[in-house]
Amino acid sequence: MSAVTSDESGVTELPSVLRPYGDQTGDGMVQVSFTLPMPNGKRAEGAALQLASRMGIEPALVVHAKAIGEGFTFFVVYGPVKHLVEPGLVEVVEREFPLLSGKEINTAIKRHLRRKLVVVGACIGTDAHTVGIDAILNIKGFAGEKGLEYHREVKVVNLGAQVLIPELVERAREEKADAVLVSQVVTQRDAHISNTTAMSAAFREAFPAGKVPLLVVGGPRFEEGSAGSLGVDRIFGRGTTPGEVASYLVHALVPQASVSRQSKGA
Amino acid sequence: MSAVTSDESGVTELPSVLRPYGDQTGDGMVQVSFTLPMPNGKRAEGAALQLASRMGIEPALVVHAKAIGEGFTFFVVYGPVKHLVEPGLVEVVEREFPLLSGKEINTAIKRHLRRKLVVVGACIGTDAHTVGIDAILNIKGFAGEKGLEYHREVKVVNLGAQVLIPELVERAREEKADAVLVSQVVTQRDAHISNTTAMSAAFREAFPAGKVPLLVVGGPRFEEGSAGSLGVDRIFGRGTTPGEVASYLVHALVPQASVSRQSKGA
Amino acid sequence: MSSRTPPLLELDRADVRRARTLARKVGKPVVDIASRHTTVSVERATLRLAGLSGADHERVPWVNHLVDAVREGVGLEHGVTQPVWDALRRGAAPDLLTLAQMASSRSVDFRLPEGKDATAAAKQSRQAVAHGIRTIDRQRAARERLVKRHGDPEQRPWIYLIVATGDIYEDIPQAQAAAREGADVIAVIRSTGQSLLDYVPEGATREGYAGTYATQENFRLMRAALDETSKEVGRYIRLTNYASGLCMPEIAALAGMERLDMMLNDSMYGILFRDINPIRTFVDQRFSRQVHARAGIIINTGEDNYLTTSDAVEAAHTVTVSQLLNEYFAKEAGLEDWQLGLGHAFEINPDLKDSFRMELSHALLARTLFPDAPLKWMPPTKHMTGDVFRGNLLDGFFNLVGALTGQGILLVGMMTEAVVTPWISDRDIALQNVRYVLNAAGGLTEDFHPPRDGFIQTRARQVLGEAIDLLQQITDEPGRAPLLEAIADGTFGEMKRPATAGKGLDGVVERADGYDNPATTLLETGATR
Amino acid sequence: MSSRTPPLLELDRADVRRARTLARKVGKPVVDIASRHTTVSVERATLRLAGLSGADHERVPWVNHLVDAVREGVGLEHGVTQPVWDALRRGAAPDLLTLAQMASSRSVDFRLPEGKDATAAAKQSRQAVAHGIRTIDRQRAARERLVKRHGDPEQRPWIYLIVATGDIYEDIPQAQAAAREGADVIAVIRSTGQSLLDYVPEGATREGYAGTYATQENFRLMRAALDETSKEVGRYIRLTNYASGLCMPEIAALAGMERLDMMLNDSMYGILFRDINPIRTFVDQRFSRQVHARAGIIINTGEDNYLTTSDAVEAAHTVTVSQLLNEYFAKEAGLEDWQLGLGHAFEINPDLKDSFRMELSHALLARTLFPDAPLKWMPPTKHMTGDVFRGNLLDGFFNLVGALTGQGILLVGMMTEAVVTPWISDRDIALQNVRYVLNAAGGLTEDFHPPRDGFIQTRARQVLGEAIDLLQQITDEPGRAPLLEAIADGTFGEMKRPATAGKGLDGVVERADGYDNPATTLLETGATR
Ligand code: B12
Ligand code: B12
Ligand SMILES: Cc1ncc(COP(=O)(O)O)c(C=O)c1O
Ligand SMILES: Cc1ncc(COP(=O)(O)O)c(C=O)c1O
Repeated sequence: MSAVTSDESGVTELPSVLRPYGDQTGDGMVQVSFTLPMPNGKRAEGAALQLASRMGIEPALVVHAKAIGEGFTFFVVYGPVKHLVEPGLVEVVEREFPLLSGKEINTAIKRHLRRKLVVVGACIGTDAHTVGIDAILNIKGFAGEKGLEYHREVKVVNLGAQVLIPELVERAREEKADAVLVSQVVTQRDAHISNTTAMSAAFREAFPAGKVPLLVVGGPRFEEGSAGSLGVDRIFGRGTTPGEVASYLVHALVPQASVSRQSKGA
Repeated sequence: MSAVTSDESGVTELPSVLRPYGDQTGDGMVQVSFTLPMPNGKRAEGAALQLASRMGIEPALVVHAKAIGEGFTFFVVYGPVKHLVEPGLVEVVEREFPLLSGKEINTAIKRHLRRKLVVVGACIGTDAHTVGIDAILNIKGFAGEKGLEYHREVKVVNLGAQVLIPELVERAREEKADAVLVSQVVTQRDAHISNTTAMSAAFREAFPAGKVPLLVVGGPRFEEGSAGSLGVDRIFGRGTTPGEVASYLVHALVPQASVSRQSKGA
Repeated sequence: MSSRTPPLLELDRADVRRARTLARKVGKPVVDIASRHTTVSVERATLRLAGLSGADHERVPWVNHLVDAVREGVGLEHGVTQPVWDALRRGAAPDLLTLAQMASSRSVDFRLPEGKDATAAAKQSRQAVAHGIRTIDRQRAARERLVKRHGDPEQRPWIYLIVATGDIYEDIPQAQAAAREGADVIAVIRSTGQSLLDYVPEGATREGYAGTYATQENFRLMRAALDETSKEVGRYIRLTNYASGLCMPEIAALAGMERLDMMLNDSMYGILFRDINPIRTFVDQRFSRQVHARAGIIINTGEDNYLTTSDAVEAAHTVTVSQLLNEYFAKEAGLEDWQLGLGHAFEINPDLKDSFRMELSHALLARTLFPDAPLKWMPPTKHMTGDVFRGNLLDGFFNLVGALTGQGILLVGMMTEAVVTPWISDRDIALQNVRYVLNAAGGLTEDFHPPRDGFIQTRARQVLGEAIDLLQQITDEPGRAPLLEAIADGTFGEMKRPATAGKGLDGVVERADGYDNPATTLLETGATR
Repeated sequence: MSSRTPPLLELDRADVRRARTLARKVGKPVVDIASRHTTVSVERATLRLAGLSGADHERVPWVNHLVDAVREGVGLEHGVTQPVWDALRRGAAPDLLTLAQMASSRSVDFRLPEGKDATAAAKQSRQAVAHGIRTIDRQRAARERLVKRHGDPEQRPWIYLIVATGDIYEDIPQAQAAAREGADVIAVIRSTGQSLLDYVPEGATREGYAGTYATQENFRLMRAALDETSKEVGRYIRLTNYASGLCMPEIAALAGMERLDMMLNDSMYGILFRDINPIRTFVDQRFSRQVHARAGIIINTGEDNYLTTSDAVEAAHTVTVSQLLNEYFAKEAGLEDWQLGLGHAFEINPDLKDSFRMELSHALLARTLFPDAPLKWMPPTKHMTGDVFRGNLLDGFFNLVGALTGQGILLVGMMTEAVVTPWISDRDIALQNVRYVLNAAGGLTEDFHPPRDGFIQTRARQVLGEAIDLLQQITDEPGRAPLLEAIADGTFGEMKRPATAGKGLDGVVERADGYDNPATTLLETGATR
């Protein structure tokens, strides 16, 4: 899984604590907006200040208060937040694999796996947002990089959208998938989380331990570091490029290759 | 001074705790933006999440991160805040005086003070923002209400902007001011606070106890409830109208009148 | 409608005629196919018009049970009404509901009546269905009365706002608040995935994802709430929902009976974005549009969606082609110009030089091609990001295009487009944005005169030219219905959808010679009994 | 400059001529008064040009000490240079600095030289002052060289951004970041109240309120930093500061010597908004403008300020009147058209119907009246609120007016205008806004053609008509200088400022017959020695 580091290499020049910056070092300034389910008025303004103060903003200034209908008030609040930011405590998930070129990817698979690497992709549940997964899988690609289909040694089966989990498990078995790539874009009421956990549970049930394909999910609103709790091997977020995904797959599924490069990368 | 109430009258229909409202009752959703003095990247994003979490937003989503120059990153964060809002604990500063009509004001002064009520107004320090104090003092007024000058029984001496404190004290003495009205709009580096405290200190030094004119400050960015610590009798904020100020002056300086109405008002 | 339809583009009239002729040529074979088929949903819609509603304890609607039972028994080739009213006549059950309940446990034997039995069944079913049709007629009259009483919005474009909490009881106050703040049309976004359900859920619902289920009861509750608000704000607030999906005909029928005012109804959206079988879609679409025509409902087509998967500059002409096809299919189904809320969208990459003017050009092209249609102008979505400050700015310029090009319906963009389904405050900020732009800058139409052969005219002509070429190419496709081939090739929205695949295909049935559907008859003839 | 100066308004040429003639009639008597007076600041500026700088341990500049001592000794009616160089000639001190230091303890006796002594003092002082003037000339040449090397901004309007931390060492990186993000002009806002100091602070400063002190050293530091950034970004980044205030002549001299590129310099701002005595202001203004003319500095006038105290619709014509007066005074002082950054602002209440078009009309009026001036277009401030989302939208429409009407300099508006002095992120968001509008919609000029006698033309004519009427009224005021009467009456910005009151009045001195100021001579003749 992904290597969590808290090495100081990236932070050496940063102070150990810092604060948000409005227009002066250390001023701690932030902007906040929210709606309270209360009619506009003095009490609501006081409540907004109360909330801001509980968030650590002190003194907070309510710079805008506007009634929305009768029972709601929208607030904009400015002020300094008293919390400190400690960059040294941030756990940065560093890319745990080297970025490979298209040629390196094909060569690695050919030489070390000696068959095509099979990838099955889908949007599951009722999610119909295929643009993201297509960006990763289709030749067309994303951000100037060709998608996985482009690699001679990768076989891509893109099931499209709204795929039911049993259907996905079945296809993965049929295709002898090395990896299953799933996209989840709709997050209201945590749909992405429940769909993903249901999916990973189904795979772990359907395949014998050790035979479960590599499970990868992606989408713009996953929390970094939650792969473990979702039961998948890796998460890819906002702005992922196909090259990253291909390199990761080689790293995770074609051990020889990744070892031979590891020294140079990451 | 102002009556602080925490009576429940205004809150009876409100639940005792509530949360910010995004699109569902209780979802607690807020929006936050700030800049961290760090180069954009994974560590900065982690730091933004750390700050959001210290503010009580969990799980927080960094929905936007943009480098500003090399050493700064701007963030927009969305998420649910775990803090509760307790409207019942909000101390609402209720208006402690009845609102009087122009006629009532003149009559009260004439009948009970038996001389004109003298008001000296100014922007002090280097503050040149006169629009606010003029809105209160000049005939032209504000929000459809005529300013204090309009009242026959009120004598207004408007010293304008950038008045030095000793000058203001001197004029107040000369004019035998009943009340001194001061405006402060510039707040950077807390200029309004230091100017106001310096002003009130000067008055308390220059006048014998009990003879200090009523000290009133106004401006859009004073913290409600800070009159005491600033050493003044009252603060007026954003959106104050001249009628409120006139009514307050009568309430504070013409005791008979205010008593005779008190029962009906507030 | 904006009093002035700007003749600013100086398009070649012959080109415009040519485009329409080609659209008819492309569309006609598909209409022929649609007329030769029925679907489970068309039949269920017919039963709904005849008064059958409700569901079993597992929330499976009675119409589904009854249609399934008939299909199992005798097939649907002749329509559901013949076997059903025959069974009723034969006393298999005292009424339609009981019959459906019995059918759900397969305790009714259906047969295909012949001769006099058939005539009698046809007559009785027609009477029953006519009841539903007259409800639709009454609701249409009621709308006309209410519009007269409360008035239409003062300005064009009408301001269209979405509500999407997933809970009808949260939706209602939010919709009312939005109307008070200036919304003229409220759309209740549907729970994701509903369009793939082959039944219409029942009752008031509180558990949608990213939208609220479209149900008859939710329609009724929201319409009633907005009727109140209409009175309060002194203008008739319109209500919109989504017909598209596997239940398009039924939802259209429910919308007509519950007085919805606009419906999302695109000829290809379900095919392209929901992978619904093309034939199923075209059959359902034709029926649903006949219902909308009768109900006086304005349809909203979905060309905006193409631009979320294709590039808005490169694929601009596919929008035009789709609009022409939607227009053809709509008119064929009986809709009038004022009912054609043809879609288009502000989706060009905003970093592109002159992107704003290109948007103006595209929007004017639609305006000029369809001068009497209340075009629906859709906000930026694809290029919205988490930078909500920039988002609100983009929405402002979107609004400006809407005002400058005389759009009929303005779907209000939200600054949080790339983040969440809209919050209550997002709607408020968005409406404030619209109000500012329309009020402060709307009159700029007076000063907006793209010069002859300037950037805007040239670009519009180019897009129209490309649209004509594409239509021409489609007519050159092989097969009896070249449009189906084109769809299978990925011509629209870069989605490939063969006519032999897709969801809901098994619900398509070729009509037999004796096929009878009293709803279709009443709709096509305009009869009320 | 925008290649195209839109002749969109069709103003009556006779009206325009009439307006200019009246402005001259109103301005001339004031110039006469200015020519008959000097001020402590004019004399101090002269000493600064002669090379006197620095301050005592209490940070009182030596120029102040020396001028005060001369004034006490012999008065300033003949100018400061005669007594000073006479004292130097007499060996009272080895050099100017020592003389000033001695004068600070009043240990020098000054006298008014006569005959040959006078001639010699005049000659030597002229030599000394010419040194400063040549520094200004060299800086102007350096600017021209650097502009040639790095280039001018690609687009018009130039993008003008303010920095205001109060600390020059925070200002510098912020200014550099802003330039990298697209700012073409950086203005360092001055600490509130500096304009009322009757001396120029010394050294690098870190303690301003809502702005940073204008000092020679701060000028130097920032200009050097921006020279570096100019190289980096490949275009010459201009630097702006404020001349207005009691030290206008001195700051102008320092700006010329430190190669600032633009200066805020309005003929009436100090009078109206700082309550500086009118005569003091007009005298100081004339001298400072002569310096700016020589230095090739673009002045920025302050008409925008009027609209913060008056209503932007009712008082629109006062802006025009002030622009005409600023133009007259500027040209009289030797400034050329390309140096006239005349001000105007987007300050109409945005809730007003057609407010955006009215802004367009006003902006076009200025553009048409002053076709060769790089007009400075100021953003909304008064109607900005704590609603930062709306604020960013308004700024976008402000930017659009700027682009559509060919403004020369666009002062970038900030969404936090009503909240705080700009944060680093505010500037970034604001620049992104400008970039979007100029890039995506800038070309809309091609399509923008207000029709003859339409809303925009009519409104512009109305404003011009009101401006002419007001100028006419002013000329009808009693007294030798009717403009002074008008200012005393509250004609501008609703501020009443009599010529006999206001700050700095005691620093005004009527010139005696033998008054000599070598700086003025060099500036008026163009001589370099
Ligand atoms: C395009 C779009 C659509 C199109 C989808 C077309 C299609 N074929 O995909 C259409 C118009 C059909 C559509 C419909 C709906 N949409 Co939509 N849509 C969008 C939109 C505008 C852009 C999404 C997009 O294409 N992004 C571009 C891609 C490239 O980015 P991406 O998905 O993040 O993918 C990248 C990474 O995340 C990652 N990645 C993603 N998946 C995967 C998978 C793997 C394995 C890996 C390795 C990486 C990876 O790599 C990609 C490349 O970097 C967003 C708003 C926005 N601006 O973000 C709303 C949005 C996503 N939609 C939304 C909603 C609610 C809907 C509807 C449900 C509305 C409704 N009720 O009708 C419907 C129904 C769709 C459904 N059931 O899913 C919401 C979701 C709200 C939420 N957070 O829950 C959004 C945010 C809009 C909003 N604010 O309401 N939508
Ligand atoms: C107009 C204006 C100016 C005008 C002032 C003209 C004048 N004669 O007043 C001019 C152009 C001269 C100006 C200059 C500057 N300004 Co200014 N200006 C504004 C602006 C746009 C509006 C203020 C205003 O008139 N509000 C309307 C009045 C009616 O509201 P109000 O003052 O809040 O008053 C109401 C209440 O607060 C209350 N009230 C106020 N005073 C009093 C007093 C009493 C006794 C009572 C009872 C009530 C009361 O009643 C009033 C009516 O309801 C604001 C931005 C904004 N949109 O708010 C910036 C703003 C106030 N200015 C600002 C700055 C920094 C300056 C400068 C210092 C910039 C510079 N360095 O050059 C200069 C210098 C001025 C100075 N030294 O004070 C900042 C202050 C930042 C801060 N929070 O510290 C602001 C917020 C802009 C910004 N974001 O940078 N400004
Ligand atoms: C025409 C049309 N129908 C339906 C929908 C929504 O469909 P679904 O409920 O399938 O998500 C859209 C999407 O915006 C649409 O444009
Ligand atoms: C022309 C002009 N001068 C000066 C200033 C600022 O002056 P001060 O330093 O007096 O606040 C302004 C204000 O924006 C101005 O417009």
